[in-house]
Order: sequence, then C-alpha cells, then structure tokens
Amino acid sequence: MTTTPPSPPLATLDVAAIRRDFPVLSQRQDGHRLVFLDSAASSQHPRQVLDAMTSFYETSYANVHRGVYQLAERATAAYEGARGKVARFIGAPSSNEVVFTKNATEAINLVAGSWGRANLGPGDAVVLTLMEHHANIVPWQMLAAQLGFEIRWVPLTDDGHLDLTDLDRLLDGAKLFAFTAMSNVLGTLNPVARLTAAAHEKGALALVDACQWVPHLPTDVVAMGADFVAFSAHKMLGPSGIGVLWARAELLEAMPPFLGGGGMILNVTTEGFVADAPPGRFEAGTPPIAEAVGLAAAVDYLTGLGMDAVHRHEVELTGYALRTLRAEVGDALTIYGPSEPSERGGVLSIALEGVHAHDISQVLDTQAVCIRPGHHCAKPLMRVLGAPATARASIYVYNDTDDIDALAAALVAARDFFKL
Amino acid sequence: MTTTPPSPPLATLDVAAIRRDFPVLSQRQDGHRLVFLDSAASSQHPRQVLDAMTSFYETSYANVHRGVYQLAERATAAYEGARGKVARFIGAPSSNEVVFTKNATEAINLVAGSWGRANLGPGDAVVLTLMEHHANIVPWQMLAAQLGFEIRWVPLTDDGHLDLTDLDRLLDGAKLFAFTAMSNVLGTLNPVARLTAAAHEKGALALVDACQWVPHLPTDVVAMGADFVAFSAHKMLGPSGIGVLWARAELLEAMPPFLGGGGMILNVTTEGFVADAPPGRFEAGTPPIAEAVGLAAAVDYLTGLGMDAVHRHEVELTGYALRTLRAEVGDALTIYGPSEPSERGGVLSIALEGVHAHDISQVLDTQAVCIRPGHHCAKPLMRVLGAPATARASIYVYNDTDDIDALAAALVAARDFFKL
Amino acid sequence: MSGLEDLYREIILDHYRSPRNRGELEAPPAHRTEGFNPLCGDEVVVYVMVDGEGRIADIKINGQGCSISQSSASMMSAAVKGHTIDEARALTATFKSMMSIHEQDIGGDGTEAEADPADDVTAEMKLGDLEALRGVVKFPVRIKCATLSWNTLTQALDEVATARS
Amino acid sequence: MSGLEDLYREIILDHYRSPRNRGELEAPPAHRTEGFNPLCGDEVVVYVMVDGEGRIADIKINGQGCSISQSSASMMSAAVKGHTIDEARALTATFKSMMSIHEQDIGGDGTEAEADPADDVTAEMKLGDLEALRGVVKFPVRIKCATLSWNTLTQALDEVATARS
Ligand SMILES: Cc1ncc(COP(=O)(O)O)c(C=O)c1O
Ligand SMILES: Cc1ncc(COP(=O)(O)O)c(C=O)c1O
Repeated sequence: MTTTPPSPPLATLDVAAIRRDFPVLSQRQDGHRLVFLDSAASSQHPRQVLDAMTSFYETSYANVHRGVYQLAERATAAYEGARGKVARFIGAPSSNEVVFTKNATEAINLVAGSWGRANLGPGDAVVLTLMEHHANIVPWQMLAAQLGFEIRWVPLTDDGHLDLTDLDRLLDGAKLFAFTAMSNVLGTLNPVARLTAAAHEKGALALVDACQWVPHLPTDVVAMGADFVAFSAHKMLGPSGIGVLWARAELLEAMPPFLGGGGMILNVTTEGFVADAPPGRFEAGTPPIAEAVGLAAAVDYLTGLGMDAVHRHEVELTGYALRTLRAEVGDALTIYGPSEPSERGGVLSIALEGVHAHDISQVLDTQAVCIRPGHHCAKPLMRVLGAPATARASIYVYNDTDDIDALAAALVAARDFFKL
Repeated sequence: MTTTPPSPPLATLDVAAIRRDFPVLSQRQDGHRLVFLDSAASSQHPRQVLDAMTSFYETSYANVHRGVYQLAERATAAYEGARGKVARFIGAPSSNEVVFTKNATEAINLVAGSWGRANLGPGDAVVLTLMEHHANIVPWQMLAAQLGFEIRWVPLTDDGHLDLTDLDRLLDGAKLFAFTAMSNVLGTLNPVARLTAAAHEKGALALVDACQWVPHLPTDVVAMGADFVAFSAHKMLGPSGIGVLWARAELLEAMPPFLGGGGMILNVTTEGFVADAPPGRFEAGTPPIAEAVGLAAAVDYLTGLGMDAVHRHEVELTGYALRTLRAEVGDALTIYGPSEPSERGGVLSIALEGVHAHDISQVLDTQAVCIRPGHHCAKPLMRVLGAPATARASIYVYNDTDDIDALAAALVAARDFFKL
Repeated sequence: MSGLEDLYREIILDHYRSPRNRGELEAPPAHRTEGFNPLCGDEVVVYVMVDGEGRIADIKINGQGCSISQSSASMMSAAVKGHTIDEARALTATFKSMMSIHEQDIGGDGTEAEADPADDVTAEMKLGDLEALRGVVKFPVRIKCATLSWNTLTQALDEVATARS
Repeated sequence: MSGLEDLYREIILDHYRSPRNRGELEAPPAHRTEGFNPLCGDEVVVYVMVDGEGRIADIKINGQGCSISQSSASMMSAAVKGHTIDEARALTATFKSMMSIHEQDIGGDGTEAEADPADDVTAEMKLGDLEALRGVVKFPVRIKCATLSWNTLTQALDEVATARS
C-alpha cells in the first residue's frame, strides 16, 4: 500500500561469474571438478588480487616510506592506500588505527606483548572462551607464565553457544576479555557488541578475534564496541603474509613498541631510541608491501560483491548444506554447533560415526572434495566436544549447491567405504 | 706449460639478458630508461619469481601442514621445499634450522625475545657495532631496558671498517656479539669468521645480520661460524613479507617460543600448552606461504646466475662506479666507506657538498635515477660520519655501466642545478 | 576409489576396528608416555612394562586417532610384545625406513629404491603385517599418522632406559 | 629539469643558502624543542623566547636538513618573530592547510580544491614568501620536510603554554 517504487530485489551473489574469477577453481582433479571447502583455513584468490600484486611488482615496487623517487612514492601511496581501504572496510575512524602485521596471530601477540606486558600482572585476569583458536589462547598463556596473571574461561552451552550465565562474575576484576567473533569450528556467531559492553561495564578492554568475521559479514569495529580487532588477509581472498590489528587510537598511542627495528623510530642513539607514532611504531622492518596491495584488491573485490550479499549467500548455502547432509548421509552424521543457519557462519564441523576425520578427508580427496580434518587449532574446544578431531567443511563466495551436493555424495561414499 | 685444458673463463653476468627478466626495468620514466639503484633497500623481481607465486596461487594454494587433500599437500610440499632450498643456499646442515619470519627484523627480534629473554640479565652484555642497522640495535635496546643488561659498541676506523683494537676487551663477559656482515651504508664487508671466532673465544654467541650479504655473496653459515643468521627475501629478488632466521639446531631446540598460536604447539589445554619442535615452534599462525614459494624461485634464479659471478659483477661495477663518479662529479663529491672495491659490496653512500641528500635524490628522480636519501636506518653510524643523511646508490645483478653513467650525469646535473 | 585400496588394506581396517592390546597398565610399575600429532590432533598413550631382562613384558595402547595411526599402533603393540628393547628399536628403525622411502624419493627419479634397510640389525624382527602400511608412503601427510605410535614408543623406551641408569 | 622549478623556487634556495635566524638561544630562559623527520633523518631544533605578553620575542633555528626543510624553517622563523603565540598558531594552520591540499585530493578527481582555509583566523597573518612552498604539495614525500619545523614550533609553543599554566 506504499506509493514508493518497490526496492530492487536483494542482491545475491552470481556464483558462476565469481567462480570464473578464481583460476584455481577451473582445475580438475582426477576428472572431478575441484570442490574447495576449506576457506576457513585459507581462502582462494580471484584473478583481480593476483593481477594487482603482479602489476604492482612489475610497475611500482620499491621499499616504502624512505624513498623520494617515483617508484618509491607509488609504492608508499599503494601501501598507505591499502591501509585506508582496510580502515574504511571495517569502519575504523582513522587509518592510523590500522596496523599491518604478518597474520592475525601476530596481531594478537602484539596486543599481548605490548599492551599486555605493560598492563598485566599478578592479581589481574584475562578472560577467554572455550571456543578460542590457539592464536587467542597461547599468547596469553605465554604471558601469564611470565607475569603471573590469571586466565578465566567462558564455558559453552550444549548447542555450541557461549554460556553467558556467569559472564559478569568471570569479568569481575578482569582487565581484558578476548574472544572470537565467530568460532572457526562450530560456526557460532557470537553477540560481539553485547560481549564488549559486558567487558566495558567491568572496566575490562575487549579484544575481538575477527578472523572468521571480517571475511564473511559486514564489519564495523565501532558498532562492535571493540578495543582491539585482529584478522588475516588470507581468509578474505587476500594473499598470505599479511594480517591486521585494529585498535582505538588512544590505546595504540599509549602502547610501547612490540618489535624493534627500522621504520618504527623517530631517533636512535647508542643511548636508546625514541619510538614513532602509531601505526608506524608497530611496523618494524620492511612491511608486507605487495601483500597490502593484494589485500586492498581483495577488499575491493568483496566490496564489489557487497558484504551483505556475501553473508546472505552463506546463510542460504549453510541452510542448504545442513538439510542436504542430514538427508543424504543419515544417522551416522553429527554436525556440531548451532542448528539454526542464521546463528552461524558457513563452517560445518562433521563427525561420521566410526570414521575418523582424517580418513573422511582422505576419501573425500579422491572425489576432489577439499575439507580439513583435525583440531582446527582449538584443542580446548575439541575437549569440550569430546572429539579428538572433526572434519570441517567451510564455504565462501565461490561455493554453490553443487559443491554441497558433491560433499554429500563423497560423505556417503566414505560411509560406505568404511562399511558402516 | 700445463697439459690440462684451460679452465673455462670465469662466468660473469649477462646483464642485458638479466634485465629482460625484470619487467619493472623495461619501464620508461619521462622518456628516460629507469635506473634502479636502490636494491640495498629492496630489490626488484624477475618474471620467474612473479610467475612462481602466481602459478602457485592459481594451482596449489591452501593453508599448509593441516590438510589431507591434494592442494594442501602440494602447498605444504612447496612451503617445506622452499625451506630446504634456502637451507642449501646458505649451507645450513639441516632445513629444520631455517625459520621463516616476516622479515629480517622479526628474525632478530625473535632471537632477542626468545633466546635473549631466557638468557640475558643484569651483569650481562651484548656487543653491537656502530655500523648496525636499527633492526640490530633497537630490539636489544628494548630488551636491555626490561632486563638490565649492558650494550657495548665496537667503534669504527676512519676508512669505515670496524675498529677491532679493543674487541677482546669489549667481548669480555659478553653473552652475544651481534653484527652486520656488510654495512648497508658504507658497503664495508666485515671479517665474519674472524668476528664469530672472537665471540666464541670469549664464550659469547654470534648473531650475523646477513641482510646485505646473502643477496650478494656466496653464503655458508657453517664457515661463517655463526650461531644466528638473519636476512630478508626482498633484498634478494624475492617478495616482500618473508625473512629468514637460521640458527644452530641445538640453540633452536633450547629456545622457548617467541609468538604463540596455531602451528607451533603439540598440545593446548586450559592449563597450558606444549610447544612443538623447531622450526614449527617459531612459526605461529599461517606463515608466508606464497612468499616462501617466491623466495625459493629467487634462490633458484640466483643459483642459476652463480653467487660467485654475482659477487664478481658487483665488485667490478663498484670499481667502475668509484672511478667514474670521482672523475665526473669532481671535488664536491664524497663517497663514504672503504676505497678498495674488493673490501666492499655495491653500496655507495654519497655526499655532494652543499646539497642535501634529499635534494640530490629529488633531482636524480627527474632523470629516472632511483637512489635513496636518508639515514638508512643507521642513525648511530650517521652520527659517526657526521652526516645527517647520505644519498645511497646500491647495485645488483641487473645494473650495468650505463646505470653508473646515468648516475654520474645526474649527479653533475644536481651539482649544477644547485650552482655549486 | 582410486588409490584408496593401497592405503586402506583389509588388515589395516581390521586392526582399526579391533585394536590389539588396547587399554591401560598401571603406571608405575608400567611406564606411560603420551604422543601428539600436532597436525590432526591424534593422541596416543603407550604403556610399557619392561621386565628385568629388558624385555617388553606387556604393552597397552590408548588414545584416539585415524585408522592409520590406530592400526599402526595396534600392529606395533602386537609386534614388540614379548621382545627385547633392542629388538623393538630395530623394528622401529625398519618400520621408519619403510615410511621414509617416499621422503628419500622426493626430488629423485620417482622409482622407489626399496633397498632393504639395516638387514643385519633386523634379522630377528620381521615387519610381517606391518608391511600393509607400506602404501602410506604414497600419502605423505599420513606418514606422521603411521609413525606417531612408534615415536612415542621410542620415547617411552628412552625414558625407561634413563630411569634405570 | 621537469617540475623542479616548481619545487625549488629561487626564494627557497635563497633561504636555504642564507638561513634567517639560524643559531641557538640560551635555554632557559628560552625554550628548546627538537623535531625529527624519521624518514630522512632531518633534525630541527627550535628555540623560542616568549615574552610576558605571549609574544615570540626571539626565535632561532638549528639542525640539519634538506633545502625544503631548512628554507621552510627559515621562512617560518622570519614570519613568526615578533608575533603572538596565537598569530603563530594561526599561521601554522594556514601553512599546513596549504601543504595538505594534496592529501585531500588523493583519491579525488585530481583538481586542486584551493578553497582558502580558515580565512577568519588568518586575517592578520599572511603566508607571504611561504607561498613559494606551495609547489611542495606536488611532491608528497617532501611535505614532511616542509612541515617539520612547523610541527616542532607547535610542540614548543605547547610546552611553553604548559610550563606557564
Ligand atoms: C643490514 C640490514 N639489517 C637489517 C635490515 C632490515 O631488513 P628488513 O627491513 O627486511 O627487516 C636491513 C634492510 O633494511 C639491512 O640493510
Ligand atoms: C578464529 C581464528 N583465529 C585466529 C586464526 C589465526 O589466523 P592466522 O593463522 O592467519 O594468524 C584463525 C585461522 O587460522 C582463526 O580461524
């Protein structure tokens, strides 16, 4: 009954067109179409990203920041331009809040080694969850062993959500709440803004491991209410070798350097050094220059698709996968994590009764179905699940229902091969 | 008078053929041939390196170590194959002694943060030289501020060599001697084996910053007598985003982890973690996978040229440059460092009386001559030289006498522009 | 399915479904050692009871893992039980040689150099059923699965030797 | 040489060769502040003597740097000497606006949006000779050279203000 014209239909992904952008997907393996379902470990690369890096190397490569000549100027502009692009992509108020690291793991270690070493000590607590990736566990354990603070763990509910019943008590006296925005094993999407608010209420800072979020959903670090956000380029169509730490400007400004070397100083004498302002302060040595260019191209590519559309595509395909696998593979199948597709990202951790994840994956490989078996760098979570390993299929922009059908067929074949 | 056939003439570089491998060098800038003389900051890339990375991304990319499917197997084999190639290139007894880092700076920080934090304390000393790059200064200053050990400095002679007169006294009671194999400002080649032996005699370990050595001379870490060796891919025709730490196996095995995360553990529980063996222990998170492939291709390329031939080419071209610049530019010119070409690598730090390095570089850019002005991340050395900045021209496999002639002509133009 | 039969021989699946010497021993007097495959999360626990003459009087295997790691552990336990530590070490060497044939071949001409490794040492111990695991070398990622229990046994025997000396 | 004349105007080279207000002031009573350009190693030392009425009674510049940083410092010293702190700050804002025109343009359509920034504040202070530095914006790397002394002056004035309050 409205007189405004109907809004255009929601954009969805044209997966067939997307697939043509990914050279790796045109391969056949033993006659099979390559079914790549391991993007949660690392995603593939569109031609646009590869071309951006190659053409950068062929026309504009030089070390950044210190050169006057035109190649060096172009390289610096490309590198800093990438910083600006990433900042806009995640809703960062300023590109000076974006620090390039080698991966998300270094980003979290940076927070631990710089902010943590300066602010944590005996009597303090850092709160983690039982669904964290080792990248958001081990740095805190290493530091706790040195500084003597306590680590507390938010438990899980049976259906793979965080159990927030005791959150306020766990946060009492904590200085940091570090949690993943989305589980890389269960797919669970956590209520990020609610968790950061709970941390702030107790005077703690909030670190969000957004490795599985930024590639898949629209990201706004301000709306998240985060103090620190970490993610990697290689899970969002970008190259290996570069990750991102975003942090609020005031925090970065107060933090001591993490690694020392060229590019992070104002002055060095035999007596000592004066550190530069952020983000340079945290980028010691020659940074991942071409990798930043590749990441910027990946950001452009994803922006072109629209992160809303990406998310919608994944929710739909996840729903299709949940239905198809249950129908095809039958009772031998367990899928961990929330059963409602809208509560989860496109990560399906699977168990097939009597067949180990490693063996599932081996059989699937003969059908060119690429999934990942193992603990997915989340051993505390595996212990909660009571599974030494799961077989994880994870989807992204280039996956379609054919991929899911191939997965289902391969799982059936695996079940039958092991004569269950 | 010998009856054996004459040995073949010493292989030298076919620079014209090499230049055709480097797409960036075919560019023209404002009608000028691009004269790239900034390889000491970062070198350019042959097609072979770019192709290796692109084709890896297009056919074999996946995260390493944790996958069973064929892409992941190929990726792991390529990554570990790169480790083996690098090990052979530097004469490492085992590829397990090669740790991939994000750059040389991280490699040195790794030694400081792992070995240093575990072994240094009040009363200890670390010996550096006054020609170190900030990458081999600031990590030690940061750690000294935390742990309270002393830093001592090996001084320089007037002609830009290390002054070893008091070395034994400086090494007394030291636990580490960390020095550069070649100065990135003066070009001075240091007597590495003699320095490591001096360190060992006093019970100190020896860390060699080989950033300017590995790309330019044959390297044998065992003959060097080094305990730790650090260098970066991006100065040896390889990509940005990857560096190398080599260390003796026994040292690595005794060292605690540096960064924590996935890929460096045997087990993680809520109580703590068990670290994996080297080199995995020191490679937390997704490593620079495609970058390792690019580095391997760079190693192949350099091996194809022959590192002896590379060195000979650079000594010859450096000699030509010293003669030409002195003859063409005249008395206004100062070239820092050893005057004997065989005592130096292809790095020429220049001063032109009355013209600041920044202005030199700006004028040279109008002639498409790319050199770097500044302190070259060696401010303590600049203080010794009494120069706030130098204009540094550095040569590599793709440079020839035409490049040197263009440099000389551009310097004359700069001198004249500023009417000296 | 292509190549899978090479990997999953019937005897392997049999040991996987019906593992021998599965369980625990009281430790002490037995010795308990844990092993991890950091890549896939497999865990193996080896319990060995070594008698006064240096003989593996009893052995039990616990933990969780894939068919390759479980069957390898099961076959290993059957093969070394009742044998001396030295014999167990010799068998371990033979087995690991078989597993690393592939690694030696990498970069080679592709032919499998099946020279019998360490004939002398292994005279008394034969691989027997363990030969079935030879197919694993064509699947490099799985070699670590097959060798996990052997590495853990080696560590256990080292620890026993240290404790006694 | 192409474009170089835009950068190296005669007046710039004149200030470079004959810098005004070069030297030191005794500190205290003057205030001394150091600035670094981490990229190229340029160092500038600004000495300011602020009188009771908030006027920059004297200013001296020391340090080492390229023609752009040295001439900018020299012109700056001449422009602010005898003026109030507020006037100096206003001039700094005007100068930095001129320098950042280029940054605003990055990613834009390339036309230089030369809207006069902050007309009101700068009514009393004119850039004058400093206009000669406008060409620097075409050489983005050099902008930091041109602004080094200004940032250092700002820091010095901030420190003076803090010390007095
Ligand atoms: C002698 C020396 N050491 C260390 C470095 C630091 O290398 P990177 O920036 O790749 O970490 C460099 C190069 O910048 C160098 O020349
Ligand atoms: C949730 C989560 N956190 C952290 C990481 C670590 O990322 P990276 O290996 O790129 O450092 C990953 C991916 O492996 C992840 O999924």
